[in-house]
Amino acid sequence: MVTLNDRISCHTPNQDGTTTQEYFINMGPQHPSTHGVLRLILKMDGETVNDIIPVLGYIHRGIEKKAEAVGYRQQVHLTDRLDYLCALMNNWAVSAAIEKALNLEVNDRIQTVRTIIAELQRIQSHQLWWGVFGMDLGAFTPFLYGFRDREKITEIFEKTMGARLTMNYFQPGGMMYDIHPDFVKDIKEFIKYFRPILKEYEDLFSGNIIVQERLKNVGIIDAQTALAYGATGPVLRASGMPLDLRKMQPYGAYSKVNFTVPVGTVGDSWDRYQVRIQEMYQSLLIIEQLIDNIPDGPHMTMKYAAKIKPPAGRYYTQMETARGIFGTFFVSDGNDRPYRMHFRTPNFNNLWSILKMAPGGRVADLVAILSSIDLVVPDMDR
Amino acid sequence: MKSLSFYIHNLYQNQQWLDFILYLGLGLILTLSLMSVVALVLVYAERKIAAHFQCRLGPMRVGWHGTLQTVADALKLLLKEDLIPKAADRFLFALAPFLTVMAALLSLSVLPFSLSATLSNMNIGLLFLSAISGYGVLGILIGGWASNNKWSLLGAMRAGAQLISYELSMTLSLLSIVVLSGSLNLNEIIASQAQGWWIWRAHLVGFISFVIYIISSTAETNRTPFDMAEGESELTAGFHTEYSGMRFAFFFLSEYVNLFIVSAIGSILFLGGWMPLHIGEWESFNALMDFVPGPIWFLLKTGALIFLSMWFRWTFPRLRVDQLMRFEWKFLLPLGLINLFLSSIIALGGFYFFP
Amino acid sequence: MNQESNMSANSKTDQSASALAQVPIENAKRWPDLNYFNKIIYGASSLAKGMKITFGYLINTKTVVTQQYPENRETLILADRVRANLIMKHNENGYHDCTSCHICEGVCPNASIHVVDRSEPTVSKKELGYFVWRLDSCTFCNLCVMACPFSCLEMTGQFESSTYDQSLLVYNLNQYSGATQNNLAKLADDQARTSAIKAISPYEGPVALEGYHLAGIPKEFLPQKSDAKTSQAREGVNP
Amino acid sequence: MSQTIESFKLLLENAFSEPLTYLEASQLLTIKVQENQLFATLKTLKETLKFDALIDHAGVDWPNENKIELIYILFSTHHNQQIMVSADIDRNQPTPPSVSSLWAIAEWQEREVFDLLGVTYKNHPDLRRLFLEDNWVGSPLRKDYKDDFILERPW
Repeated sequence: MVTLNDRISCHTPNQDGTTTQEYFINMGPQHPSTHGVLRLILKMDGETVNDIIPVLGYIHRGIEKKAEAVGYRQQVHLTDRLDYLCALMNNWAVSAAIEKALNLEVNDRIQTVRTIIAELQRIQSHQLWWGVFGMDLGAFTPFLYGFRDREKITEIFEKTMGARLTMNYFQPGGMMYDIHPDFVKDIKEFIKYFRPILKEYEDLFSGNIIVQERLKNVGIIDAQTALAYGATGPVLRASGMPLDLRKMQPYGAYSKVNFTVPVGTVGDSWDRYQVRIQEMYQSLLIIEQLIDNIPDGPHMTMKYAAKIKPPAGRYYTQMETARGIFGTFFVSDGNDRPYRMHFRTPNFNNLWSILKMAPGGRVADLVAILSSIDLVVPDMDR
Repeated sequence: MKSLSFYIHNLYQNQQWLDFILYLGLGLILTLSLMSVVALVLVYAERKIAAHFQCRLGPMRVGWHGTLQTVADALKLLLKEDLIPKAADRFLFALAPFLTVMAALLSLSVLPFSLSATLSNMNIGLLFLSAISGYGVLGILIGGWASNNKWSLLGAMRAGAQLISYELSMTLSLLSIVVLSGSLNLNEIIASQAQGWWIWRAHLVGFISFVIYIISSTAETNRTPFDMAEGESELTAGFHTEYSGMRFAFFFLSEYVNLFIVSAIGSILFLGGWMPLHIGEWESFNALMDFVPGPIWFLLKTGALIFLSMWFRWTFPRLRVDQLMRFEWKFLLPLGLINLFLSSIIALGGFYFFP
Repeated sequence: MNQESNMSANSKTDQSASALAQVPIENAKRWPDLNYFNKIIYGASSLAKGMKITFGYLINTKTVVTQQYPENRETLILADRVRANLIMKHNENGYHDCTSCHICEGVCPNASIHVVDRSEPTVSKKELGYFVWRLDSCTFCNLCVMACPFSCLEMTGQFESSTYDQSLLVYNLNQYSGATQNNLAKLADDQARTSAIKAISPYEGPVALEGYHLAGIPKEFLPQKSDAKTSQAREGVNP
Repeated sequence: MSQTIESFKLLLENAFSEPLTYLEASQLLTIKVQENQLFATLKTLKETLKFDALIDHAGVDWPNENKIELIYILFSTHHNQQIMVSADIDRNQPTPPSVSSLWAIAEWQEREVFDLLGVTYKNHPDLRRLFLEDNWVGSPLRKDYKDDFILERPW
């Protein structure tokens, strides 16, 4: 079997005629800007990155194996631990997959509330990303501004769901609780608070000449290459392809709302940055359109049963999370546990486009590119 | 009051060796304690100011509003295990922190806190300072190399390239003040600003010089947006990745002392050092200002520049290494050269305000 | 099969035009590329703008959002749905509604709940003995609370449960340790009933979990469990 | 809506010379192919029918039928259609062709399947373990996988 050592040794530069020597350097698994335990082996020439060998698996928890041992109801809480910044969207994706397998239609109230919460989570995820992005570029202050504003949404979530990060809120058939009585009021307050703050984000960071210089024309990738390398979500949209499942295969209440899909024109780090900033504006728009007319109805359409048994078959459902397409593929053999559960996670597929973006740039560019892809490592390793 | 260096000259001539040794020991103790006080105060100030920039409170637990936090940190660093990597060059690894601290120590010894409170009033004080600041790079380079870590080496190489480049424009901006004031002695430079500070007295030249100095001094002290050598998010910690305990504390200490020194030089050259704020012929105003003693003026001006540096650090992101070089060689250096030329014209023609 | 929902609402009959063309797009804003001198002017002004914002936060101390946790314990307001600790509801007499039906045990995704029955020789019916809850492996997913048919479990916001020893995080939630309720019902005298009830503290030392005490320790280092299920290949029927 | 599927099926059938086998027990439109037809089918799907994204690739182990089922989920941004391709391969010597020449992402999705299910792809540029260590023994997602570190549910 081929090992990592073989892979590296076949890259070792030969000494004939070269004046500078390429060397390998380990970026990660403990490195501040890989945001977790991603390991990149860089082949460098001075400060220039010539090649990247990603090494995964430092936080592989065998969630797919684990999923085979627990029932369908318990799958939801496992997805909290994939992309923990989009925990609710993952919850929704799995719940919707199970609902589809059971041929269960959920009511409008559930769909609307799910959509609002998913968009809030998208903003929340992008806020954190914005903060971390600032930190990766060397500015520590945006990091805390991002977290400060994220806290507002976290508090809204905490009131309704009782948890801050791993909510396990969307269940097959509906939601765990009904929304909190303050839910609508809090969200309206948040929207009022956050619009000026978004403007401030742009003044503080986007317009900054150093940010402009660091991001523009760095890590360019074209749409077809990005798609072939598996990129979805903002990474792909920044290259100019408006692939957004919320528009193309509307689910939830997305068919009822008007919004546009921000796309980039060049496909560099700047576009990936700006697409996410504009997505936050769009998410605010979506929430504003839905928040005033949440339909009435029960919050759970399914009678509680400890064991859910979907009919035997293969099921695949996908949704657009803050980072791209999250797909749930499972095979049921009619039992109360899935025969095979597979998660198509956006981060695992987004990662590989760095192989096209980063070579030729500096280490600092690689850091900016990694941050512009917005990776969550537990989602990659599963 | 005689200046201390005049005193030492006398001592030397009268063969009073005991007094000379006493003077040396006293000077060393004074500088060392000044250094630790400066570092303690600045680390606390930085943490508090950074916290409030970021909507936080900063240290609040140790002492009133966390005032003793840095003391506690220093104690912790003293007690920490001192690790030396197995593959490191042990001698150079141990030497590097001392080199950086020594550079800071030597620079402190020539700073005039007031006309009399100067440890060594050199004729070539400014030259000495710029020479010493160039020597400070050596510690970083040696430390990065001796760690035997590729990230450290990258950081050290960046530091070397950056500090040597920015030394140029820093010296150019210092030179324009030297040309204007006609002296290398720090006290004389301050005395030449009795009628007004160089930052505004020499038309725009002094101000441009000041801007160049602030930028290049931020680069000299390795602070954001020019913290290439440390590059937290890129190089983990750059040249001091492998350092721990007291050796790391020395790097940390010298960083803050260097911040104090460059701000002090800035305040001496551009803001009149210990000279009170005097405005032309306003006798009563000038007399009022003279009530405030010189060291207070000096520390106030230095503090303002330190705050400016902290403000930069907690607002801006970091430049990329090639952009940093381009900025120096394509913008700062030409500007500095033009500025030096203009300042010599002003000096020759004597076109100052209040000549 | 439910294929309709996966097909797009705006799917085309005309297959030649790309589906992407129908998505309403909005181009990402791009600051224009500037020449040397404009860049200097723009750069300086953009830096000043950023510095203005941070300075505003510095001087306005009302913007500080830090909460000083142990000091603000009295004024700390927690949302009422916060899930941080599992309790079993007991009434004023020290009884609970648990019938030891083991549904919570089955629904717990990571085996954090273990229900141990007890029975007295005089009564054939089983009752709840230990209700073992392992906080150290609990993910606070709330499934046990939702599953309980008698609503006798509850998640509370009591979040201060750190200890220096993992084994102290194994709780027995059953506070009732008197005679079995069936026997108790036979006692007519209130005095005798009260003396037969003895409430115990929620924590009664680590409960032995038959070797599966700490996760992650290979089996050969643990005392062997005689009736451990052996892992077998699952027989799936290919649909 | 179902009209769309029907017309799409028509489009599918026109692109292939042989008749297609559909897998009924599936939520998506699923084509069942033989191992030797796998690469050609996927190539036609990509090049003729413009399925430009390989959204997902996974494997399912069926020990009692002695086969491993490979699942390819394709997405066409052009038609806004999804299709699933399922291929059964031998469980003891799983050597399907690699499709990394068609979609670059397949290289790593196949490495994942290789890692967890032990499927050895032919013509793969860099077939190494992805998540597990290089010296790991066995394929964890196979149903008969055993190792000492799996904790059985004690009750």
